[in-house]
Amino acid sequence: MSVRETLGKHSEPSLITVDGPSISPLKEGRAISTAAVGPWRLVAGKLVRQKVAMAAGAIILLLYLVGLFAEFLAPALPMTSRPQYTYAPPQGLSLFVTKPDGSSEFNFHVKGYKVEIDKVALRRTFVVDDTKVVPVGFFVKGPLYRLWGLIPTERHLIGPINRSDPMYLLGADRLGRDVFSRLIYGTRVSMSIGLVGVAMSLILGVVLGSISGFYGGWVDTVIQRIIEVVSAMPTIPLWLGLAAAIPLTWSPVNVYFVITIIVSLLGWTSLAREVRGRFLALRSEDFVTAARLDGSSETRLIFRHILPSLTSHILAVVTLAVPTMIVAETSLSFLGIGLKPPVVSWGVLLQDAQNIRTVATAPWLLIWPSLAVVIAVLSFNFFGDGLRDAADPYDN
Amino acid sequence: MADLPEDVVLSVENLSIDFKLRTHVLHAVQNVSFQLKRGQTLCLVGESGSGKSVTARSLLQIVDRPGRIADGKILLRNGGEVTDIATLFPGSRPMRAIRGRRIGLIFQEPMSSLSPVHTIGSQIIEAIRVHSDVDKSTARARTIDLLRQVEIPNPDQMADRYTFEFSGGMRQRALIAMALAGNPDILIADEPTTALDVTTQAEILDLIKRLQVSRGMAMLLITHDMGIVAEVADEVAVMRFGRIVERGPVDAIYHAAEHPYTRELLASTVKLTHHVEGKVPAVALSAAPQPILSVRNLSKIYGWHGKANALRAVDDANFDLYPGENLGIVGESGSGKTTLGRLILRTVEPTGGSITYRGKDGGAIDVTTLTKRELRSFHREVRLIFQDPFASLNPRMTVKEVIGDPLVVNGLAKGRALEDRVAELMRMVGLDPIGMERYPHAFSGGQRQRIGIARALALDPRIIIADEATSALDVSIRSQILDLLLDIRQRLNLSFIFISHDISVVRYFCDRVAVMHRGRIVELGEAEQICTAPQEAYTKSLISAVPNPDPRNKRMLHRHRFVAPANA
Amino acid sequence: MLGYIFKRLLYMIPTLFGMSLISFLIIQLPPGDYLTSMIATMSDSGQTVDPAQIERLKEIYGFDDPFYIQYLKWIWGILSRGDFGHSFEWNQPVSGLIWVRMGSTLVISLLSLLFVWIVALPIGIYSAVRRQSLADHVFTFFGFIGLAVPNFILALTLMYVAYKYLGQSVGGLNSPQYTGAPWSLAKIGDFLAHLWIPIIIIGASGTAALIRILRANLTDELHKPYVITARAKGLPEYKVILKYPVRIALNPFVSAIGWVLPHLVSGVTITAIVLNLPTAGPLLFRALISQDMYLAGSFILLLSALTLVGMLLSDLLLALLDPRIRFN
Amino acid sequence: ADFNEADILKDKVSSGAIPPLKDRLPENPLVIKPVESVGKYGGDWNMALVGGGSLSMLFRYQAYEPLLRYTPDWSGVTPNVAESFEVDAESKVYTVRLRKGMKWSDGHPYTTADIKFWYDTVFSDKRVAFVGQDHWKSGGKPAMLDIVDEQTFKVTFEKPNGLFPLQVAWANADQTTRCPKHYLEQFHIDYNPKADELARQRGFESWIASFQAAAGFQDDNAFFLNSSKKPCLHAWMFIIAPGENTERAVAERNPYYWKVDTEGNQLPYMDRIIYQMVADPQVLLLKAMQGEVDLMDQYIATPNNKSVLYDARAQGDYDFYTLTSTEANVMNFIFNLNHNDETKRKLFRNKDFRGALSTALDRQSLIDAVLVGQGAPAQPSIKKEDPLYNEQLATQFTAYDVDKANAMLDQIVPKRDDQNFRLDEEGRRLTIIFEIDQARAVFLDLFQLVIPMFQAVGIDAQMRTMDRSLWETRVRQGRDFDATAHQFGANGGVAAMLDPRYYVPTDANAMYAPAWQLWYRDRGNANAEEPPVETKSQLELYDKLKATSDPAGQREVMKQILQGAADNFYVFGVSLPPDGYGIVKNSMKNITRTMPNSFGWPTPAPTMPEQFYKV
Ligand SMILES: Nc1ncnc2c1ncn2[C@@H]1O[C@H](COP(=O)(O)OP(=O)(O)OP(=O)(O)O)[C@@H](O)[C@H]1O
Ligand SMILES: Nc1ncnc2c1ncn2[C@@H]1O[C@H](COP(=O)(O)OP(=O)(O)OP(=O)(O)O)[C@@H](O)[C@H]1O
Ligand SMILES: [Mg+2]
Ligand SMILES: [Mg+2]
Repeated sequence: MSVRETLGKHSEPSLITVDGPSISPLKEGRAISTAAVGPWRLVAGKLVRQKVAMAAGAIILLLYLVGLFAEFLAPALPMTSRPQYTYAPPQGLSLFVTKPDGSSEFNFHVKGYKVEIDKVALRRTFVVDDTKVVPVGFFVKGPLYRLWGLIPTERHLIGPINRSDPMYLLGADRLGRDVFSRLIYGTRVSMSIGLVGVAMSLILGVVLGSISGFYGGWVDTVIQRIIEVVSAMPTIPLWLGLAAAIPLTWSPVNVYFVITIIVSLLGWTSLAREVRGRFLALRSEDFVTAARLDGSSETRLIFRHILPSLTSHILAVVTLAVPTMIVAETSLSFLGIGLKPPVVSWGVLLQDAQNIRTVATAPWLLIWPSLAVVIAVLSFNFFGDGLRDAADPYDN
Repeated sequence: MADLPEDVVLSVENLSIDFKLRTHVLHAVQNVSFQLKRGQTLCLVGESGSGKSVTARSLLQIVDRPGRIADGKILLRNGGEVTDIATLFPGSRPMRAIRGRRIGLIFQEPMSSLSPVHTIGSQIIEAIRVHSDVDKSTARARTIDLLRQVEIPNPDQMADRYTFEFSGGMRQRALIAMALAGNPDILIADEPTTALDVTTQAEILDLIKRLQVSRGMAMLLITHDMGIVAEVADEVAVMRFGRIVERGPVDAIYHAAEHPYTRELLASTVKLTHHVEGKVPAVALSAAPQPILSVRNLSKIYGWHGKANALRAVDDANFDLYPGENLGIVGESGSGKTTLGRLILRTVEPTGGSITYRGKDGGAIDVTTLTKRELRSFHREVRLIFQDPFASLNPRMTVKEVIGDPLVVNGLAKGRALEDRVAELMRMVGLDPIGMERYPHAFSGGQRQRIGIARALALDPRIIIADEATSALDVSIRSQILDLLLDIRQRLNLSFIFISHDISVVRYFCDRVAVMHRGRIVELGEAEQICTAPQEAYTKSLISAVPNPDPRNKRMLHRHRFVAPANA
Repeated sequence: MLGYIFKRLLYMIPTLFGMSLISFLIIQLPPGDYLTSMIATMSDSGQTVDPAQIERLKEIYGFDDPFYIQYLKWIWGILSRGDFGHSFEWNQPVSGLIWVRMGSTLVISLLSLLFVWIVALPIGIYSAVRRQSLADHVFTFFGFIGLAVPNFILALTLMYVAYKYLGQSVGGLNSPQYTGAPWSLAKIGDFLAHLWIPIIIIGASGTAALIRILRANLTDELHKPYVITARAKGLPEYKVILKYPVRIALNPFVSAIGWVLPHLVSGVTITAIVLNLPTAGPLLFRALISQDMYLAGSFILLLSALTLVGMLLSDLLLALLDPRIRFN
Repeated sequence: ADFNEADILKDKVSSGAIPPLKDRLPENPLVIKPVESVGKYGGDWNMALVGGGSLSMLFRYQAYEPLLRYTPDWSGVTPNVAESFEVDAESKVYTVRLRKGMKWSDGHPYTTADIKFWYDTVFSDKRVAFVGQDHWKSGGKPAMLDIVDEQTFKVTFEKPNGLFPLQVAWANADQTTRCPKHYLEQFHIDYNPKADELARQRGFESWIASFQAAAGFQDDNAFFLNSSKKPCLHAWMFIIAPGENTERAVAERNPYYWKVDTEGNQLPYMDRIIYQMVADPQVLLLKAMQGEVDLMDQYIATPNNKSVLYDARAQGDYDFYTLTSTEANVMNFIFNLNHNDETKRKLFRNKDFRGALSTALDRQSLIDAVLVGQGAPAQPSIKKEDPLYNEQLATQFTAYDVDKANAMLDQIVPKRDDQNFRLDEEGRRLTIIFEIDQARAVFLDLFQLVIPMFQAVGIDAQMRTMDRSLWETRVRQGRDFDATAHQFGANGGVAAMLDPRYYVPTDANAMYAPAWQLWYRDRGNANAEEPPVETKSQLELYDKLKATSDPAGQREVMKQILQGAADNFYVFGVSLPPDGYGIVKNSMKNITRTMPNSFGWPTPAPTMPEQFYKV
């Protein structure tokens, strides 16, 4: 840029003539790119630069991969029960064993247990037995499974080299099943079915709420009455009725899928009302009028022009709904319609933990599944947050 | 720290402000220096987008997010001491003590700068009570007084109304009242009268002048109206591309401008005071002498506050608009101009009357009875430029989407073609297409206004209702835009309803002018005639208050006030 | 305004009727009736129930009547005599049962609501203003733990902690020695000592939700020009934020006010069961499970009425909060 | 003799609120021999009820006062309210004598007038009568009641009814001691012409409903709910009855209680029973661990909870007592032998099929995993120590042998599909859906392990859990279910004769044969189905048992029934139920440390709570 300076007689500062807005590259010496990009690219570009959000995204992806390869990743089958290891506490993985002479040697292993049965207290007592070393390996042969129901194989990512040795990295449950493996299998159901419900109530809530708030008048009146009825509707007998109506031949997963859909059919009302409230406030804004005058159809007005203003709220509501849906089974199971064994999901694992016995003596049954839910939810949240920030025009 | 000369209350030294954007750094303000003196007015004029508002905001440390004071000092006399505002933390107590109390700011965009959910009164009362320890009722009394001073009718009632019930000009005045509420020593007025009719504008400027004289208030006035500059400025600084290109006493600037840009500015001002030469009269333009739009007995009553309080925003309006004609609408702030425009488009439902529109095929349709679907095609042909550009731009859409939207929804362009068309439109209104990916809030007031114009032009309409479409533009760009519009009119046989307070613009641009007062069209006639030989008393007073862009001939002082007849 | 309220009140009448009909229908959706569930409980303890006796009971309870007759009888009783019917399970008039429980429900609901707002509002605002700060992340983390761990597990854990480390009588709102005793200082102390668990648990998910939603909505408003205007007046930051953007960000909460009470009555039922709280939720739950239909029906009717009033209230507040929302 | 009473009562006597003790006791009070020692007066017995649901529990603690009650070892019955109870040689006429001077808890005399009132209104008045009280019938006909004098009445059956005394003593069977005429007559139109008005005042439509609610004989809940005004013969009477307060119920000593200890002290020792109403068993568990409950074997005393309860003994200051099991098995696999589906019915009725499935079960590992090693593989049967023990019944098909099971099944359903599941006669995959009441946690655990075992022999076994009422409707009242699982049924002695559900299908608890049991009870019923000969002969044997009144004769017939059951092999099970446990505070005295666990022998009522005391 050329700056020509002339000294003027009455100008105290120098008389300056510039021939364009002054801009400079972001970094010294870098070329100025003036190519404008589309809005989506813009958002994506901003998203990519958010480290936390990207990490969260990576975790979400990872969780789905875990779900996809559950059979391979889990050292044991989720239903295999070993009575002698009921309530076995978690073992730690360690790399070295100390030999009797005091030197240590590399040996990837977990420690075995010494088990005692206490007849009076009716329990097994586990003591880590330092002398029992259970060597652990990668890509070991373990129980036979079919990957995706197709490929029969015995390879597991990790497992005890001698397949009859006990390896309970996260402990065992009350039937002596491996919590780690169950957690891995649980990812599959929890990260898929539950989220369908979130998506459905999201769509219903947004669409009906938007319409109600946008049009007002009798449309609003009708939708509001529907909301009132739906939200005051007693769900418990509905579930009980449904549980009776659904054919027994359906598998528990199918049943739960249907239930999820119905949960979402009932769960949209609060979002709808919130969306409506915002629409009532926003519909008279000038930019909406402007878009209308531009010839936007009402659908476009609603979804393209007004709804983006609710991005943050909707993202927040969705991330809040995710944990609720993942653990919904636990409360539904009170009524006998949540997911039930033999299906494995995080909610089912938590169901198993809802008693004092677990809280008092086997906290790992409670902690790990909860942690799984928390991690999933936090990831969704941080990813959603990143998305929000990326879509926020004020955020650079 | 350097001492300031005795009469200087604020000194800006080598101020630079950068915006770090996605692709580049924008130096919005570069090396700007000026001083504000007690009781004096510095007028900051300059091209739209040259950094005036950013400079003004930086004085209060409220520059928008990516903006950052990169360099320079802002020295404020603080009792015996001198504070460098640039070093203060934005939310800190000393900074807060300066805001409102020491430096009052009138924002450029009056329409969006007020809270939509609080009454005007409560917002002003609060401004009073932050800095002085008075009880609510005293503050309210003072608020009402302030509102009266800024010429808001029925101030005690209006104080309890909400922003959206105020017309553009009324909001601007409310904002002025708010800025004055803290009795600041320095008033920064960022285009404070753009939405005001000349009469009101004169009153407001008078009010400010009085305060300056009585309290020694210093003022930084940012404006595009060279007339106003001539009337009130002691000193003038001219900005362009983030720099002050010329600075000096008002007389010197007007009569011995150095910088080519300053000269261009003045030339444009003069040009606008004359009617366009060689402009073909509208009626002759059109082969068919049938009006394209006829408005009959149109009225709108706002009656939320009960029958007794019902307000006739538009009262029995009648006029015709012929193809290719530019009809100007002038009138007092709050007289119903915006409402009239909106009624024609049916974004506000009329209380009574009819609007007949003659479509391309020559068939007449009654706009008041159109269905939603029919309205949509009507809207394609009749476009509106909003008075409040900020509010009319979707904050979550990039400019490209905003301007492109009408093209997209009407299926006129997409992909590459869309982008090219948007770029072309932006260039047409003098915007750099580089800003295409920015969101509306990242533009200056004038730039936003041009975005609005570009959007209206995108569809090749038949009528454009332009509500204060050029108020935020500097004269040179303004004249360019007006010429552009005239050119388009010529080519496309377009008609304009041009709502404006700027009589010179109206005179330059319009064929006929309607004068509105309290919802009624009080006079309608040839532009030249209205501007030079008005018939009605109200019009006369209006014309008399037009400021003269010559500091040696301050006309505003000789204006006469119109007092409405008692029965109105 | 008054006209609007009146209109809404008028709407309520058919809506309530519709709701009562629908809920009465839904209550009867599950197979069987009160008798089935009664038999279920009895046979659970090893008793034998004679089918002939069941037939007889059916007749006595009027379960042989068609659905609409049962409904009409019930609704007529309410309309003509204010008689909500008889609870089979409790063997007493429904109205007596409902009102007793409503009191404690109200207390707990309001206290937890208060807790939620007191905790969540400042945190939500703080999180929005200081986005991505350490504290924001910490709040987020704990908030989501509160959400991700099912309420009753949280309840069990807290109760276990209270048992193990505080040696406190768990569950309920009073230690056994104070149940039925007149109010005294000691009893109040005991009451307060019991209150924290339910309030934290009922509040946990609500707090997290409120924080997140407030944070989301507030962030959107923080940059609006009117906020900058307020700032330019020289207002302290907290006032700027509290008066302007927070007010607009509250819109979703006001929209949701209609549910607060009904939700606290029925939404936290399982928590209340686990915590042994004498609130309406468990009673309703039992009534629904055991198909004690008049009790359940009346409860739901009451909740519906509360929902309707809540929604009207929320709509009025919405208009008050944001004058752009007007009613015609 | 000299009698003693509690101090609180002495105060009441001196204030004139109640008459002196000798006027309150019957001439011949029942003398109770304390289990350990004579106790001392005072103290509250802290108890809890879960859910407020099943008040039948109260028979266990304070309301077990039939004419005759079971002996503490459940070997027979002993007089209780009745001073004597005699039967004629044919088991047709029973002569009962009440205690002279015995009074209701409000001081009103308890006489044969009350019995007559019960007989006339509750038992035989068609307007209000409830069916039930089957022990008062023989051959479907009600017994005749003859009042001899104020204290004596006779019950005459048309056909021999040898089980009558045993049935009277059943937990909640006897209503004759729970029907105070002087209180209830006001609600009955025949006794009070204004009964209808009274009913309306109480919120009822007619006197019928009002009388029923007041008497409360339609179900146990109704009997106890809001019953604080109803006089009773129990050791404690409610001052705050369940339902009157939803948080707790309180019962106070009955000043007219008619039992004394060996030293003439009027019982009960303890002043009050206080029931906390707890909504969830987990909370009750915590409360018990905290020592807020004095005695508890219901709800919380599961094998799974034992370790936490064990650890908390010091903190809760309690210890355990043993409950000997009275149930036939921990879980019985019940196939629907009257299935509506022709093919399935045929298959399920095949004894070898059931035997094969039973052989496919690895019972020991089930016991290890779910029962913490407690128990021993067994079919639903009589326990070994009992004279009725039948080895075939107990042990057949319990040996785990997959190959044998497969071989047996290959005889019946040889064809298999591509996934190696067997096909039934129609070529459908052999899917058996077990419908389980989801509240039965042990079943759920067992089934998670059992299903793979069935799958290993080519049976596509599946489990569906459901809410209890749905289960009741589908299974107990339906005919479309494939199979289910249940427990209960008795494993010995008197109980086995009264509840032989797995040995002979006499009532609705015989879920394996819904149509046959109906035939037995009601031949005319459209849903009834005549059983095959071998089952019919079982039912005939049971009729014979009922007609027998001497215990030795009864035992003989019962043995035949059990042999028949072993041959029929209706159901199979997993394990003998391990002994249960209960917790009792260390301060509680006179507690029997080992007792049966049953509802019919309402644990621990026959061990006489009235003589419990606290130090
Ligand atoms: N939504 C509304 N509710 C109530 N009154 C309104 C509303 N909108 C406008 N008004 C009133 O109608 C009158 C005309 O307003 P309008 O906006 O048309 O004025 P205007 O001529 O455009 O003024 P300006 O030049 O200041 O923009 C004003 O007095 C205003 O207060
Ligand atoms: N938030 C932002 N992000 C990026 N660029 C910005 C932002 N705000 C302002 N700018 C740019 O800074 C420059 C100066 O803006 P400013 O508002 O000061 O102009 P102005 O002189 O007031 O113009 P006008 O007369 O049109 O109001 C403009 O080019 C504008 O596009
Ligand atoms: Mg500007
Ligand atoms: Mg206007």
